[in-house]
Parts: sequence; structure tokens; C-alpha cells
Amino acid sequence: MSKQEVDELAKLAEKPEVFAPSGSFEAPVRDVKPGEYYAYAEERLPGITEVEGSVEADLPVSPQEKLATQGFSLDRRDVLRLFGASAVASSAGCIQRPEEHIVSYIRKPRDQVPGVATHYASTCDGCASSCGIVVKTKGGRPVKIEGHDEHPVSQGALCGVGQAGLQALYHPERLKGPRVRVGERLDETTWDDVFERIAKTLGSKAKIGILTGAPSGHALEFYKEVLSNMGQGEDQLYTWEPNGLFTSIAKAHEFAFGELDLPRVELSSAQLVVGISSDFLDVGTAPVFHGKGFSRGHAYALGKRGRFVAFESNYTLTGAKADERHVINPGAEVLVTLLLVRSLMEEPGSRGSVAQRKQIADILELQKSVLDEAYAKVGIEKTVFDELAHSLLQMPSVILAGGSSVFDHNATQLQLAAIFANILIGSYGATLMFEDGWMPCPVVPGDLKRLLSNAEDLDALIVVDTNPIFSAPPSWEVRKVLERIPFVVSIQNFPNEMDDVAEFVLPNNHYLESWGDAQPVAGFWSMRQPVVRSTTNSRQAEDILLWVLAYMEKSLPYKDYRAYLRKRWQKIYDMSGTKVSYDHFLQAVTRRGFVGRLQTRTVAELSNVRDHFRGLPEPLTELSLISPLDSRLHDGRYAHLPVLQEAGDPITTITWDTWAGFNPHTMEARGIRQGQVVKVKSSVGEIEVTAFAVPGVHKNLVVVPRGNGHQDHRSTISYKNGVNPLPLFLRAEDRYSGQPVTSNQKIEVVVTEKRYRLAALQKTSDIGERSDIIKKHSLATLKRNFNKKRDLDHVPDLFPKLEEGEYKWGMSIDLDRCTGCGACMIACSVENNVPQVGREQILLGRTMHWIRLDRYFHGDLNNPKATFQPVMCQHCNHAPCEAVCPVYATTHDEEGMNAMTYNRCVGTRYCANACPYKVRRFNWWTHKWGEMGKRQMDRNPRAVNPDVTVRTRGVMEKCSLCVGRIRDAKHVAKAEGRKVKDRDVRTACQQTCPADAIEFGNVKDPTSRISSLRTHYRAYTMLNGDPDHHHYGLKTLPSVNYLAEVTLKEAPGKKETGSGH
Amino acid sequence: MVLRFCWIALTATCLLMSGSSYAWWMWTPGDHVDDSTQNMFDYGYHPKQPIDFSHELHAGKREIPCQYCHSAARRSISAGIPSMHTCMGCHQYVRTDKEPIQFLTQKYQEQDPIRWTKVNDLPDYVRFSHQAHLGAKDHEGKLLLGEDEDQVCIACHGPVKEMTTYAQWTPLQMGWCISCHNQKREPESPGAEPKNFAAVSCNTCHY
Amino acid sequence: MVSIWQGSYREIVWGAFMSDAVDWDKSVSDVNNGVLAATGKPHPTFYVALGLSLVCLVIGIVAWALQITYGTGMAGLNSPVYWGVYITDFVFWVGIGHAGTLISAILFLFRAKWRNSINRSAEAMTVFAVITAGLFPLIHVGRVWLAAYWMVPLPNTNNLWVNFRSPLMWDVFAISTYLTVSLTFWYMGLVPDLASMRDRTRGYKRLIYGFLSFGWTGTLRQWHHYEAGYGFLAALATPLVLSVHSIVSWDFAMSVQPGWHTTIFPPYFVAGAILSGCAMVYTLVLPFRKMFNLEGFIRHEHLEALIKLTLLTSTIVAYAYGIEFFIAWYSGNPYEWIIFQKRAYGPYAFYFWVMTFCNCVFPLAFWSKKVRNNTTACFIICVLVNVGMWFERYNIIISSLVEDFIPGSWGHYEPSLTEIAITIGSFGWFFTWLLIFCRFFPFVSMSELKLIMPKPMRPKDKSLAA
Amino acid sequence: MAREKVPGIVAIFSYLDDICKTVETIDKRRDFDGHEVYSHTSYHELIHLAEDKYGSSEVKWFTLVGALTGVCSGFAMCLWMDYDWPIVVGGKTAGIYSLPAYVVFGFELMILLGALATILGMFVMGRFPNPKDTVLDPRLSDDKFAVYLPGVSPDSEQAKLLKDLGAEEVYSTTGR
Repeated sequence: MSKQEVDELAKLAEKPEVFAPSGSFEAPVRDVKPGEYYAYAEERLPGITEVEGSVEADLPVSPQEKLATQGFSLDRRDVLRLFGASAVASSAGCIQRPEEHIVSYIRKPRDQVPGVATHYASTCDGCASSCGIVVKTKGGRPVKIEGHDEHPVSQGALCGVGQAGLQALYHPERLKGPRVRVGERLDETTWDDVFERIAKTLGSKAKIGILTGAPSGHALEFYKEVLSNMGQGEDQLYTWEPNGLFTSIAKAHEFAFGELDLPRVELSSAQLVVGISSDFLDVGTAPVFHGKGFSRGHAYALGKRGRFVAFESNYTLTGAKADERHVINPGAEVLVTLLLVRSLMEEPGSRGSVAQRKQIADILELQKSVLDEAYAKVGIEKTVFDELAHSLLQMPSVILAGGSSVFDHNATQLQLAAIFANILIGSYGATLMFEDGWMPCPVVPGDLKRLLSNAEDLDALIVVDTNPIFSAPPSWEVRKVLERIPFVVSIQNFPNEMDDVAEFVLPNNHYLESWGDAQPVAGFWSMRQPVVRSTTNSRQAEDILLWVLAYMEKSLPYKDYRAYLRKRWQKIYDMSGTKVSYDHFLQAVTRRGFVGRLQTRTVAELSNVRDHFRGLPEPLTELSLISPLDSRLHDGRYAHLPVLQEAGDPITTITWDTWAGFNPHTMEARGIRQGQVVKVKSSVGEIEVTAFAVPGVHKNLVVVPRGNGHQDHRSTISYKNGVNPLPLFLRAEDRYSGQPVTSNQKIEVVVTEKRYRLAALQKTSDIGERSDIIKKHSLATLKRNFNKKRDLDHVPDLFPKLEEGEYKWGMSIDLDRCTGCGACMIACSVENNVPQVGREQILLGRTMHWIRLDRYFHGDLNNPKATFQPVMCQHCNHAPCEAVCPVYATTHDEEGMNAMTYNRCVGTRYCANACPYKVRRFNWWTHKWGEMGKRQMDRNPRAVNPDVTVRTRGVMEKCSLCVGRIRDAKHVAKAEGRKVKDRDVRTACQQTCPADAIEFGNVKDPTSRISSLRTHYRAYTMLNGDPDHHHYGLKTLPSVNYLAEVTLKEAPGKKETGSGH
Repeated sequence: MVLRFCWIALTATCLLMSGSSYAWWMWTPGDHVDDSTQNMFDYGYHPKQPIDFSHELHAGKREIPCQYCHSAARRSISAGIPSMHTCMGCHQYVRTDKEPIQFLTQKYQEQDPIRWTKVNDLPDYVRFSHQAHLGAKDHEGKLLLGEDEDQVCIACHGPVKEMTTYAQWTPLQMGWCISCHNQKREPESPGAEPKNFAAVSCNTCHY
Repeated sequence: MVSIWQGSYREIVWGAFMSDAVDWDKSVSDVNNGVLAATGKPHPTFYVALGLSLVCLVIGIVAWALQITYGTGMAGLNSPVYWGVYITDFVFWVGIGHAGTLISAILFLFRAKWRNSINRSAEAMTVFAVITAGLFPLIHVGRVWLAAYWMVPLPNTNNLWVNFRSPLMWDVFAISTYLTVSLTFWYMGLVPDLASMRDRTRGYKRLIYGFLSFGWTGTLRQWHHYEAGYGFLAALATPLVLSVHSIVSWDFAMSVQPGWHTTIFPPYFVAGAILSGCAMVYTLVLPFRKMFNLEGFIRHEHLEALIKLTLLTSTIVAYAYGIEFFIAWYSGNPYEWIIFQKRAYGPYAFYFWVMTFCNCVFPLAFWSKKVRNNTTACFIICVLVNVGMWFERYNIIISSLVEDFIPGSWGHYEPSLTEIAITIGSFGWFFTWLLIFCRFFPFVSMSELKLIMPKPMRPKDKSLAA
Repeated sequence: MAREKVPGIVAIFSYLDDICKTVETIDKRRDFDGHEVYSHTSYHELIHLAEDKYGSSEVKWFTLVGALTGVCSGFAMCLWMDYDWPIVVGGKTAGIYSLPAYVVFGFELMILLGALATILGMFVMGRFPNPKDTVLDPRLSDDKFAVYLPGVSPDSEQAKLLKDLGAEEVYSTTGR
């Protein structure tokens, strides 16, 4: 390896793989000194010493005490909050000096310094994958959630849903207190009353059940313990998770290996990934973990690049990233997988033990006639599979099948077939970890079915944070069944459809207000701690149950859930082998957020699953419907979060709505026009939904995503956004896992005369042959030019260079890594107080996102290639916007940044016109909750990041490269008498990017990552021509550069159209 | 007669216009984010506080260092005000016969925090860091604004040690900030371009 | 054919600048009587027009008040179309404001005598149009309460000045200078006429007119310096009038937007401004001379000269349109060329063709003497030219902004009701002031009109006995 | 400029050629010192005579000074304000003065101050507005010309001469 390569490796190398199969996983707890919180500001400021138990102090000692503090009295947290919000302006419209107040602490908590952020480690509860998070709080208020750098699941990143957690916390439509049903109404009541009445009722009920979502960590055991204390069987606990991928994968592995778990997919070590209708990047089982792994294993580095082959019928975000994408019929996934298995069997060198191969050969033999015809049916030649099989055996690779977008009654069968394929390429133990560090399945397959059949006998049901009434197809009649249960208690973080059938509707704490834990990977435990006291009069679900038990006089020996966890964690303490005391251990874990040692085991080789392949599905040839989970709104549980609604679907860029995605050719053949409302009918239901052409979708497919379509007034945000496609699905289930089927439903489409405008963020998706916006290099070109460096900052110029300061901030965005997930947009909105404007304003074109995620399609309409490009302010050094501002509201600072001074801006909007990148955003309104239309939800004033100015109407704004974070880092560096180091400052988008596509830093520091990326051969700046040919385009000299996408094949001769003046 | 009347009217109009435009520039309209404005003469602000706390007594006569109470100043953007617990540290024993101290003690016992009125108040669109001004060190680790911390406070907050209840001492307007920021430093080497004392780009304070 | 297409290009150019001989049936003594009598007693249509203007004005005021209250979002503007109807209106009104100074200053220097009959109306139009135009940047900006103050380099508590590199700052200076100078020029012409009115009125009116006329008595000394000063003002106003629309055009040309970033913009805008101004003068003078019974003083020959000037500028504008396309193609700049193709054939092509037909094709009818003699036809074509010139600005602004460099940012634009209401309101504002002016001040420059009428020479039959 | 009102005579003329001849005649006569000629508009003939009478108008010097002040102050304003707080915009480092842009301000202020100075010059040289001035005869702003001669009566020699020169009316006035 040349020195240069070593250097580059050193700069580009990511953090060491925590889950690298070769290395052992060390429990980190010994490294943590007791007595330090996970708070970077404090680590850098040794002057601030923490005090033990400051978090404990929040939770009262006895239930009576706890009740007392729920009343209105000022205590420390309130004071903190008041302090944080001390800048309370006096009456509006008055030009007199506003009188502001400072509220003093009564007794200052020693981990709090006014104006300095305190960081707490916790665990995200956005989905079942349990990413580690660090919550930044200021004055006692959480102001930002970020991925935990050291946490092996999130690895510093976080998806959009995780970023949006704050909006869920501060959502103004959360229930303000417990409610009790009085006829049709839900009346407010007190917790005392609630506990008393529930306890009384439950005491008289014979059979009580608990229905939960996908409970994490010890919660499942806790609920079982609660049930058994109530004198109920443990089988009275039901779980429901609408993402069927967990159940199908776990069920298949149970069939094959006897363990109901999921393998951990180490995409970082897979150079060739084959996805068969897999959506591991959009929803999957652990999108952040997979995103991190995928970008490491797949994206270009050091002259090498992985390969990703996708077979799918829907056009998913995952498929958009594929190097080769094959469009297959809906329902053909099993056949495709088996054809691949067949080619693998024929390929010399394929792996698998004799017994395994024997079984696979038997199955192939059994279905020989079907498989022989299958090539024609799925429309892919045998050579494709043969080539793929050959390549799969050449390098570390993995085959991933199934996803939320395809969940038919063969889902488990598909997973079994994928297990065969993975056995044959030897993935298990290399890229699929099932024997060490597997992922425990958070749900029990078939529970919903079990609940529905057992419901007759149930006298009471306690529902915790799950909503099958909305998220299971109505043909399953969940509502009807639950209505028949005499007593239902619904404990929900946000009011939802479950409340309709409930006697008691109790607000659950948000996860940032709760204790909890999670076991994302076997043997690996992640802690969840409250970072703020309940912002409304809500209680943690587990605590509610404990209280109910206490009132039933069947108390468990825990004063609260935290005490329960304390007991349970004893086992983990014992396993960790640490020498510190248990208290210190718990403190350290709470501070660090996680602890663990990979668990290992040995599983059966391969059980006999021949019976599961008696019949194979036929690919569908008629028009059929699939309803994938939305990557932002999931099953609809996040439909009330405007920041997620507004981020839009990455492929269609449609916001705030549901659409029916058609292949453009299908639309043409059926006379459907863009934006025309179509009636989609099945034998059980019909919906009206707007047609939208999505290139790359199979011709026989209609895609209507789930997530929207809430038809009640519980949230003005989600009310009447789009439609729910689930009423179209017949009551059908996966043959083996019992999960409801949400795809491949035969439907009819009737065109109506109605029109409806879908609020898409992007209106034009085609850039033809232009190379001034997106550049692509083939791998061969990069190898040829491996040693060639670029110098983006030096072009012929009449003017002298800007005065040299110590820093010049730059950003680099790797288009080869960017998967288009849009987490950056959401993180940016949360960090920078970017308002959400609602559908009507987006229709007008008034989106406020500081990062625009441009998505371009290239090539064939039936199977286009997509490129995603996040575009934020390019911080041009020759900025066209700066010179035109008459009042110096936008200027250049000495560190190469384009500074926008909101309070100087008068709103001529000339800068935005002059900007060739069109990244400036104008505040057309003052965005406030409840003003100018219901949908413009924005800030609960407490949800505002106090480090960034809130803009009013009439002011221009744009990406500031998170200058507030730069200032913070500088203040710290200055206090320590040093310079800002690389990675001291990470912008919100960079920090959260699951693909590590964004790098930010000081270009003048030759050792920084950014300066090596900026000189990379792939580096280019948008609209700045082709410097190779002394052609500099607009010559705006942006500080933001892009790294060209890499293609595996040599690109055909490109025409240069980028030109300038 | 007619023309004379007109002549007076003309003069009066001119005077009125020039007077109003003078008044207009004296009052620079601020951002309406928080309805705050800046007025050239609006210092000397001296609101009534819940307790007539005497800086003269504490900082002056008793020589308590500024940062004993305003301890966040060197660590944070905000200087902070002491918690009631800090006050009670002494006043459990000291001067418990005085009325304000009894008021304080009562509040402390009721766990009812004191709402002080903010005197040195910047608009919400300005970021001012006490830490950066007070604790700023150069690359050799030397405090940029000198070692005598109390002197540094006085630079902006005025002779606090001589004031009983505090009144705003400096205008705290941008022009006033800038008058320091763009002073030229001693050039590092003879002949070199003298540099600004501190950054004057807009996003130093506004973001 | 020859009978229809009368006159050569040279004849048109000549006719536009040189006065034709007018067969006057009025004498100098009739001027003050005729003009001032009509000023006091306008035709009843005046009050209808004033009422209509006030209604429009109220609509505009309400719309603006709403916009200030709720935010600029009331307009149909969006990202990427940050400028829309307001800037269109601004450029349109500035353009309208060009004819007045052109007619009074440039034609004064050319000694084109026909301008004396319409220069007052043209200047009044200029002043009110520039005042109207000056409102639009204020309507347009997001924070009008700050813009009016911060756009002027005054000392302030921020110690911060303004950006002299910004074309908008150039605009502030250009428009305010233009307004001041044209106001001065217009008022200077008014002074002797105000003195005439003073001498014909009594009571408080005399007081007011007396004040306004600055004590003008008409001594030879005053006339001597007045004449010199007027000449210098005309000489100063001539480059000014050319510079103002050049600077307005730089608002566009100085940004990198394709379709805006061209050097042809200043002359092109100036020609367009004069075209729209002349057409507007015609559109105004024709009904006004009827309303105020001034047909004896604003003669058909004068109006025909105006029409010739309109035709001349129309051909210049047509040439500019053509050369703009040619340069876009010839430059080889793909962004530029694509924008121009889109202008003609893209989603906003309608406005392009409206502009082309109204500004270049319909005025061709003015080649015909028959059309020039037909005031109705001339009036209709002039109104169409005004419409066309409005759409020219709309076309330039919108088509460049809607789709520029990066397809991912492309958008669309439709004016909102607020914008339409404010545009209507601007016409109301303009006409209200103009009508009020006409009601109280002479709509024809009496002292200058006297100069082009037969001089009051002693008749031969009454010769003095030497 | 306190000036006593001096009674005198006003001679009204109707014809341009008469007044021209009168001006030519009385301009050379010493007994017509202090006379003032009135006209309702600026006939070239009269203006030519005025040039002989008063010399070339001094307004041009006002214009020149105003315009020069304007152009200098325009540039000076831009240069000083940019020097006072140099702000980097569009890649132009501090210390670069954008002279091409400042031309606009030099030009605009040249026109503005030039125009205002011209008006000032006209006022100063034309001796108006004068608060004490009165209107001699309302017809003078309509269609008549006049000659005003202070300190004489309608019976005087001068009055007779004016009548001979074509004055339609000569009457005494309390003065201006």
C-alpha cells in the first residue's frame, strides 16, 4: 500500500467496527470513570463537576410523594424551565423596552450551568431498532436529539424519526391529563381517580390482557410480571408491530435454526449485497444501523466500491441506490430467490454443509418444473442469476429479502429461501450474525391473530402505545373485537383511534420522560433515562400499571419502573464482570447510555423445512396493490409530527399526503393523468387516491403507502391527510407468521374526473445529460486518476484571495454515499428552528427546508437510476447573493462562511434571486401554531432551540453551516487556549447522516478530513464548470463541494453542457 | 402679508423635517422578533428589583469577587445570577435582622424563587458570550483581557462596586460593541497589518 | 400600398422630433382663459374617473394593509420566484415615468416645439408614476417598517452603512434622484403658471397659489435666469432619464440569472420605458384633453408627433427583442439559450407572445397616416402597448426565475389576489393624484404654450406712428 | 434686503415687438435707472435682450459647483463608508473599493445636487422668492408686458416716452 493510500485510509477510516466479527466486544463500562456524565461540554470544562444522583432526584420516593408533586408547585425543573424561557417579552406591539426577568435558582443543581448545555445519553424509541441517542438539554429542556457516537446500533447517526422525537415530546396536542369515558365524551379526571377506578374494575375482572407495541428490553418481562401479579397467565400479553419484517425473518429463522430471532446484518463487511424487494434503507429492521453499514461496505473508498443488486417491483429508496436494479412482478420474490439459489447450487464453490445442500437440492428438485418456467415469468434471464451467483461467491456478500413493502402470505417462505441462499454463499457468521450478537425479535409472531381469537374471553384489556385499529387492515375487524371487550384502558403517548374503544384514556410519557432499556443486539443493553420531567400531566405506562397494582393491593415490590430496571440490571452487572459497585455501574451505564458483551450461542444446522416449500407463489399478472410502511410516518404513528410530514417521501417528494404510485406507462395505457383522483377498488373496500407517476414501478403495480389517512380530529396535523389504503386488503395473513398481508392485493382502478394537487417538494426530476449538477465517475476512471488531486479553491481570479484567517469552513457531500433518506433535512429543521409550513404552502412552493434533497431520475422510465443530492447554502466565496443585498444583511465572514443576519434583513429577496442554487428561504409568514391555517404547526415555544434565532416574517434565511455549533466549539477552544480541532464541530446534518455522506471541517487544516476530501479527484462544486478544461462555470467558488457518484461501469461518452459566463 | 406667512410656513416645515429625521436616526428600530428596540439614550436603565441588593456593599466594601456570585460567567454565555442557596450561605447567619434578609429567608423557605428584573438585556437575536469575553485566552494560555477579572467586568458593566442597586452603565448597542471589536491590535511583527481586536463579521453575534 | 404606408422611416424620426406647422385658431390671449376655465370646471366624466380611481386606491390600500399585517405570503411569491408582480409593477411604473422627462427635457434640447403642449401632462404623469413606482419596493419588501430606514445611508446606532455594491442601493439613489429632479423640473415649469393662477384668484386660494408660486412676478431678470436654469435642468435630466432605467435594468443584469445577466439590458430597458411612456402619455392626454376641454391647445398635430415617437421606439424595442434572442443563441451559453427558448415556447409563452404582438406588431399600424389620424385606433393601440410593456417585464422576471440553473429548484408562479389588488390600487393611486392635479393645476403649460403660438406682434394695421 | 417700497409708474404693453423696442431704448437711458421689465413668458427676443442687459446668466456657475460637489460627495460617501467598516461581500476583500459601483452614486449625486443648485441659483439670481414683492398687475401673467419705473409719476417725461413706444396704459403704482 502506498503512503498516500495509508494516509487516505487514516483520514477516511471510520470508527472501528464494534461488531466486527473478528474482534471481541468489550464491555465498555470499565472505561467509564464513575462521576462523569456523558456531556461533552462538561468533559471539556473540568470546572463543572457533577453531583451524584441528580437524575434520581426527579423521581419521588413514595407514591404519595409522587402524587403530591404532580400538583402545581414550582420546583427545580420548573425553575429550570422558567430560567430557560426567561426571555419572556412583554406585551407585543410595544416599542418600549421589554421588561425581562431572571428567575434565580433556589438551589443550583451542580450539573447545570445557565447557558451551558447538558447532554444525557438515552435510547430512541422511534422504532424497534433502539438506537442510542444523546439528548442535548438547555435549562432543563431537551433541545436536540442526536445519535450516540459510541452506540453500536446508531454509531452516531439517527434517522428522521429519531430526530423528530422532540416534536413528539412537545406536541401541543398531547393529552394534558388522564381522561375517563362518560358516554360518548372523554372527561378529564385525576390520576387518583383513575387508579382507584381502574383498580376497582380490574379487581372484578376474571381475564385481563395487555396489548403493547414492540416492547423493548425488559418491558416484555415486566408486563408478564404485572399480569402474573394480577393473577393472569403470561400468555395474556399480546404484542402488535405493523412492520411484518420482524416476524417473518424471526419465524423463518425459527423454522430453520430453532431460534425466534433475527440475524444482525453486517452490511459493512458485505461487498456485494443482493436485495430482493428489500427495503433495509427505508424502513427495514434497523435503518440507521443498515445505513451505516451499507455506506461503509458499499460506497467508494480507496479505489474500491461495493455492488448492490436489487430485485424489486416497487421503487424503494433502497432500490434507488442499487447499481443494478431488476424490476420483477409483484409476488415473484420467492421465485427469484429460489432461482438465485438454483444458480448458486450449480456454481462450483458454493458453500453449505452436505445436509444443508441436500435439503436445498431436494426442494429445488421438488419445484423443478415451476422453476424452469420461472425465468420467463419473472422476465429475467438465467445468465443474470448465474453471473450473480458467481460474483456472490467471490467476495463477502449477503442476500436480503423482503421488506415492509412486500408482505404477502409467502413472506416467511421468502425468508426461508433467502436463508438457503445465504447459507450457500456462506453469509452466516460473516455478514449475517445469528450465533453471536443476533437481534432479538421484539414481537411475538401471530399475536394479533391470537388476540382476536381470544378476545371473546377477555374481560379487560390494557393497551400500551399501539394502535391496531388503524395499523391493521380493517378487514381484521380489530375495532369490532375490541369494542366487545367490556373494559379497555388505553395508555398512549399520543391520542389515537384506540381511544374510541377505551374506558380510560391515559397519557403515557414520551420516551424522553421515561425510564427504560432496550436490547437491540443480544447481550447488548441500552439504557433509557428521562431527560425532562413530564411536560404534561402524563405518567409512564409502566408506572401506571404499578400504581394500578398498588391500588389493587397486589403491589409489585418496586416503587417505580426504574426500581424494576434496577433489579433486572443486576444480571447484566453480573455478566459485565466489572469490579465497581452496582451503584457506580448503573450510574456509569446511565451516563454512557449502554453496556454489553456480545452473547454467543450455537444453533441447529438447518431443520427440515421441506414442507414449507410444497407450493410456490405465482407472480401476479394483474394489477395489484402494495402498501409499504412510510419511512417517515411508519404505520401512521408519526403522522402527527409536522417535521416528518413535511420532509416528504424521498422518491416522490410528496408531503402531507397519500398517493397512488403507478408506472408512467400504466398510467398512459389506462388514461390516468398525473394528479387525477382514481378509485382503487378491491372486493372489500374502495378508496379514492391521487395518481402519481413513479418511474421504475412494475407495470402491474399500484403503490399506496401507509401512514396517512387519520380521519379524526385528534391531531390537526394528521387530520385528513391522504387516505389509509388498508381498507382494501382482504383478511389474509402470512402463512407462517400470522402477520396481516399488506401487499399483492388484486384491485381495480377506476379513473374519476376529480383532480387533486399533491404537494411535491420537487417539480422537475430530469437533468438529462447535464454534468454541471451531478457528476459521475466510473470506477475505472477513478483508478486511473487515483493519485490526481483537485484544488477547488484556486481558480484564476482578478481579486486577491480573502484574507487568511485561522479557519475556513468547508463541507463535502459524498453523492456515492448519500442514500436520500432525508434525515439531514429533519435534523436541520430541528436544530435550526426551521418552521413547517403545511401542504398549502408547499403547493405554493414555500418550503422552508434549509437542505433541499434533490432527486434526479436518469434513464428508462421503467427502471430509472436515481441520484440524490442534498443542496444547502453552498457558502460561495464569490457569492452572488452577498453583493446584491442593499443593507449588508448577508455578508462574508473571515472564515469563508456566508453569514445571514436575520435582524438586518429587510426582505428585498434579491439575494434569493441572485443565488444560482436557489437555497435561500424566505419567511413569508410568521409561523406560529394555530395561525394562518391549521396546518402550519410549528413551535411550541419550548421546543425552540435557544441557540438559533427564531425568524419572523419578512426575513430571509438559509443554511448557516450550524454556525452556532462553531461558536460553541470556539468558545470552548478559546477557554482552553487552543484551536478548534477536526470534528470538534459537526453540523446537525453531518452528525445525523446514517450514510456518513456529509463531512464538515476546517479546510485550512491540512490534517482534517474535509481537506482530504476536498482535494479528492471526485470532488467538484456545483455549476462551477469543468476545471480540468480550465472552464470555471459560474465561478462562485462554493465552500460546499460534492464528491461525484461512482458507477461500476464505464459511462458512455458524456456531453459537457455545464457552462457559464 | 400673504407671502410672509408662506415664508414662515416653509421654514417651519424644514425645521420639522430635519428634527424628525434626527429623532429617527437616534432611534434605530430593532428586530421585531422580541419587540425590543435600541435607543441611543436608553441606558441608565434602573428598574425596581424585588430586593434592593447593594453591589456597593457586597462587591465594594466586603470585596466579594464578582464571580463568586456570577460564577457562570467564565463557563457559559450567560453570567448567571446566584442561586438563593448561595445568598443563604452567608445570610443564614449574617444580618438576619434586616428586613430584606428576612424576605429572602422567607422566600427560600417557601422554595419560591426571586424574579429579578433583567438590566443588561440584549435582544434575542444577539449572542453574547461572557465566557468568550472573560475567559478568552490566547494560544499561550494567557487571559486576553487581563488577569484582574473584576477589571474585565467593569469594562462593560461600569463601576459596579460603587453602585448600590445596579443601573445599566453602557448603551449595549451594536455600535458600542463594534467600537471595541474593530479596534486594531498591536501588529504581531513590525510592519505587519494590524488586526482587529475581535471578529467583526456579522455571524460572530447574529445567528 | 403606397397610399397606406405613407412616410418613410426618416420621416417618422424627423416627425417625432421636429414640430409640424400648426394652424392655430387661438391667440396668446386665449391661453390663460381657455386653460384655467377648464381647470376649474371639468367635464362630469372627471368625477366618475376620480371616483373609480378612489375605489381602486382603497382596494389597493386594503390589500397592502392585509399584507403588512399577515406577511408577504399574501402575494403569490414563492421559492424560487421571489420577485413577481410587485417588481413588474415597479419597472412598469418607472418606465411610464420616463416619457415625461424625455418629452420635457430631451425634446426641449432638440427644440421640438410640439412638446410644449403636452409636456406638463407628461411631466405630471412622470412625477406620479415615479411616486407610484417608489411605493412598490416598499410593498415588495418583507419588512417595510425597516426597509425605508435601513436603505438610506444615515448614521445609526449600529455603526453600519449600506452596501454600495448592491444594484438595489443604486436604485434607491437613482429613483430618489429621478423623483427629486423630475419633481423640480416639473415644478419649475409650474411656477409661472401658478403665478397666473394666483393673479386670477382671491382669498385663501390666492394665498395657496401665492405660496406655491414662490413669489414669481415675471420680471425680465427672473425670466432670464429661469430660462438658463431650465436649460441646465434639461441638460441634467437628459442623462438622468437614460441612467435611471439603465440602473433599474441592472437590478436584473447584475445577478447571474440566465435571461437577466446580459449587457443589452440598459438600452433595451430605456427604449422600452420610452415606448411605454409615450403610449401612456397618449392614453392619458386623449381623454384628458376632452375632459378639460383642451382640444384647442393640445392639437392633433402634437399627438401625431407623439404617435410617431411611439412608433420609433417600438421599432427600437423590436430590434432589442430580436438581438436579445440572437445573443442568447450566439453566446453559446446553454442556460441563457434554454431560458429564451422557454420564453417563447415554455409554460409562460403566452406572456411572451402578448408582449411581442403588443409592442412590436400592433404599433406597426402607425405607419399608416390613416391610423395616425384615427384617434380611437391610436388610443387602442397605445393601451395595447401599455399592456404589452407590462407583460414584457412580467415575462422577463418570471420566466427567468421559474426555471433557472438547477431543475431540483424549479417552481411556478401565479399572481395572487393581493398582488392583483395592489396593482389595481397602484393605478388608482396614480390616477387619483393625476386627476386631483388636473383639477387644481393647469394641465397644459400655459407659459410654454404661449411660446409656440403666434407671437403677439403689433398688427400691421395698428402700427405705431413713429 | 430690507427695501422700501418706492412708488412709480407701470406701463402696460400688449405687443412683443413694442416691448422689445422699449427695452432696447430705455436700457441705454440713465433716467430709466431701476426700471423693471415684466413679461408673461420667455420670448426669445426678450431673452436675447436680457442677455445684453444682464450678461450671460450666472446660474451655470451654481450648476457647475453643485454638480462638482455632488460627484465628489458621492464618491467620498461611498469610499468613506466602505473604509469605515469594510465588509467582505461577493469575494471582494476588505480594502477593495468597488469604483465602478460608486460611479452610480457619483453620477446620481452630481445630477441631484446640480439640479438643486440650479434651482438655488435661479432663486438667488432671479431675486425670488422675495417676501416683500407684490404683484403689480394681474394681467402681466396673462398676455401683457410691462415696464415699471420707480420714483416717477405718470406725467413725467419717461411716461410719455413709454407711451410713445407703444404702452397702452401708464399708471402710477404704490410700488413693489
